[in-house]
Amino acid sequence: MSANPDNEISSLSELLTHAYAIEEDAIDRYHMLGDQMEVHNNHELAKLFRDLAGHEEKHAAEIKARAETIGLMNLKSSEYKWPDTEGPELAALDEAHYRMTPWHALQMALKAETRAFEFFDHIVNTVTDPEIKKWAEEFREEEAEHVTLVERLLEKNPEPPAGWADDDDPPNLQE
Amino acid sequence: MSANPDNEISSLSELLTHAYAIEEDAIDRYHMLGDQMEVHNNHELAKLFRDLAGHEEKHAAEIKARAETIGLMNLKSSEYKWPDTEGPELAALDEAHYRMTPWHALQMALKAETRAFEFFDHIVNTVTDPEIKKWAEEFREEEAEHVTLVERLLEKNPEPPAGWADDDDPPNLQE
Amino acid sequence: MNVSAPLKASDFKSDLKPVWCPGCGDYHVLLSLTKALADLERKPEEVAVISGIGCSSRIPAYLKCYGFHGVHGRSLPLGTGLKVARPDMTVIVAGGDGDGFSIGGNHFLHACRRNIDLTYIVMDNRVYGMTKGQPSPTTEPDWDSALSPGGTGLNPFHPLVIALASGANFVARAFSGDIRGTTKLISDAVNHPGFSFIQILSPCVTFRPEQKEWKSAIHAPPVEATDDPARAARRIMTDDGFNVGVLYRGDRRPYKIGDGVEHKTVADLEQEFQI
Amino acid sequence: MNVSAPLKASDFKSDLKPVWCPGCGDYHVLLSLTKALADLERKPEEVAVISGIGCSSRIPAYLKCYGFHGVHGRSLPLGTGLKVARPDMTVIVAGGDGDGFSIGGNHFLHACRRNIDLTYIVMDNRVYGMTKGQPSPTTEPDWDSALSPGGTGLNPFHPLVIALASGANFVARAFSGDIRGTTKLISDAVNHPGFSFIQILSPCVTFRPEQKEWKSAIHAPPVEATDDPARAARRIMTDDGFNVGVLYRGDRRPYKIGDGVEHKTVADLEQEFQI
Repeated sequence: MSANPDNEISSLSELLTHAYAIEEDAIDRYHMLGDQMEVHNNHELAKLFRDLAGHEEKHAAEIKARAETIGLMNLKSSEYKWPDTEGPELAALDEAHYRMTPWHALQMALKAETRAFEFFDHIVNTVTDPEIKKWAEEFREEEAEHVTLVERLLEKNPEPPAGWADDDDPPNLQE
Repeated sequence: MSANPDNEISSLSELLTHAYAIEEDAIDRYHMLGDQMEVHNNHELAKLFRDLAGHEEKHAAEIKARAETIGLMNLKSSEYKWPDTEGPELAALDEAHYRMTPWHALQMALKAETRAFEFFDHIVNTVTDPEIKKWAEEFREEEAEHVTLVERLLEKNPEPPAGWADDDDPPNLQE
Repeated sequence: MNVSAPLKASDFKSDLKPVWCPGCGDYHVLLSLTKALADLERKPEEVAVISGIGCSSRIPAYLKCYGFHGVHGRSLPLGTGLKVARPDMTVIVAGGDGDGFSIGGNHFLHACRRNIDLTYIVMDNRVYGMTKGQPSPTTEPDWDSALSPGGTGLNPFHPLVIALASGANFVARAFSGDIRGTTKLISDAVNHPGFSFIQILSPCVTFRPEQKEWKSAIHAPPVEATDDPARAARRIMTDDGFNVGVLYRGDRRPYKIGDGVEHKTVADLEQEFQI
Repeated sequence: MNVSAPLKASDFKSDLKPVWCPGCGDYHVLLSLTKALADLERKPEEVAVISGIGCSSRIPAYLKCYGFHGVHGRSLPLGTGLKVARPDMTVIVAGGDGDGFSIGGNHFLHACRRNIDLTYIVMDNRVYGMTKGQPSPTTEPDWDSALSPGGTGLNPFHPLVIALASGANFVARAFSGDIRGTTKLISDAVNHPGFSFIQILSPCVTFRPEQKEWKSAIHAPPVEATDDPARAARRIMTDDGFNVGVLYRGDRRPYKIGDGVEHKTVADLEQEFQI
């Protein structure tokens, strides 16, 4: 419920800590979604979420490497300076569906990557420290690449026709 | 909780209805106390309460006879014009004790008869209708006789020494 | 002479002699209940008094009307079932604080929530009298006794507020010794639609003789009963526990008996089994 | 590098894959709970999560800490017993509205009254999800479904007010989708002494898909949390059911573990048996 838009990122370490948290949260969520799809026998989607998680894992490792000398901070959830109620790159778990298609998963990813882009974009446009600004620009660029990547994937995975969720034996059947 | 001191008795029938209710309530209560004493093997007291009830029963019959032509009203509990929260001649049930002595029972009776006397006394002193006043005077006189009777009985049943309630195996022993 | 027509309070008393301790507040409640039934002009065969287990739960035996002395804490399900099956009857459920708030606590919550048209009377003496003085959910945390040395340290709760939060439609507090007031409250509760709850402070002279002092502590509520449950809840949570009268008179929708029950023909039923 | 020292949220997640429906609010609660445990700097061996039966009650299986998946409605007695036996542990009791308010209603009342230092989380989706959609005590009276045609006609009750009236010491409402807010509320509840109760609105996407709209209905409470239970009760009974945050933070005396327990020698005990 609380948003801290004016709460400026004030060190490189803090910036890296936020960048790393974005990746970690995304990894956790994509794996959570992967688990869900496996449990519900939607193996195509499970693989897609594992791939997305793998992508974020690589990204997280890069950030960790960069933080080698600067160090990451140990922040509590409430100490992060997210512009919104959530970490910006989180896939919206409540949009998941047991019969979802790659198009749905990619829409979730697109939204998450766009929010991550906007998070760094906001820092670029508001931060005063030139070094933080420079690094934020780099992260913004990476997120822009992710957005492009997801958009390309969406070209190959168009929106399914209506009725994609139809089920002859739906779980909500009351008998 | 509600008291209606200004709510004047306005007919002979109403006066008789109150007088009769006083006796009926007293009969019910004395029998209730008699039952209690029988259940708790206090037979001396049981007999005393039955005697007191018998006394009131005679009195009630007299009132009923008097009401032969005038008639009694059918009042709900809340329609009676008692000066206090209760009917005036009620023995205070909460003062009962399984080892109570005749002195205690007569104290209860004395209090009840005195309150009944005061009820009619109040009517005598406040009512405007001369006939109601005359009948109230008669009831007051009868109650005065009852008070005298109980006082005489009290002379023969003096206050017991302290320790009258002592019990080697009290009901409230927690073990 | 027209004394023959309506029944009197004593017509609702059975011939059984109560085994309550002399001085017990429950004798007063018995008197008030019989007076209320006379005032309500009910006939014995139109009334059922249902109870659980405990001293006060013996009350059906002492009444001349239908009665059921049920199992511990289960008086409200019995009363609910009876009222649903026989909506024409006046159903009064009665018992104590141990029976009603401890083992029966969940039935209390859900009976309030269902808001069936019955009256629930709890004779609250803040102790298990019948089993020799264990603390109940309304016992003070520092009540010291052989069975709770130094007191339980547990907070008593607010049954009247729990009733309000759960959906009861009429909430009142009474004092057993105030027979006239209690008689009126019982009549009002029976006449009010939906679930009516009266907490009657009824002293236990044997295990809590200090409760005789309640007589001088009680007083009328400083304000009229409200129809706003939130306001009633706030008042009750801040009062001294001794204001006696109607505290809430609501217009919550009572459970309509027969709701959801469709009277179907055999043909209707057959249709349901078509694939 | 100093990332190794404190545990992360993911360190509290077990390897078991949840069987909840994709989209279920309980996934959010699982995330919030693991984040809160990380924020609280607890170690898995210092925490126990106890549940009853139902979808949400599966949560201990998905956590890496001590856990107990108990019987229906009995999570609070289990949690109470554990906390009394092991006061050094952080005890969190979790479950759903069916488990906690229906069969478990009486334990709920009395756990609040005892005010033991533990945290009770109810994931409230106003339906029995696991058993395919029966109405629960918080279901709207007009919720129409195959199992409750036309709705039950029963009023839902106010769990938060029942908690207040029963003696809970910390009362909050959360929304599962607000992970940051829920994480903070869980941390605050665990840190607050005595019995803490959080009602988490957690949508059931399968039987109550309309609850997805809760996301846009929730808002912060208009005022700060109060320490006055009467005021808190009034506010909750008049709010719209969607203000999310701490609603009451009390200083009611928590049950002191060891109260009334005297440590006696054999000689002391022998003396008690002298006549």
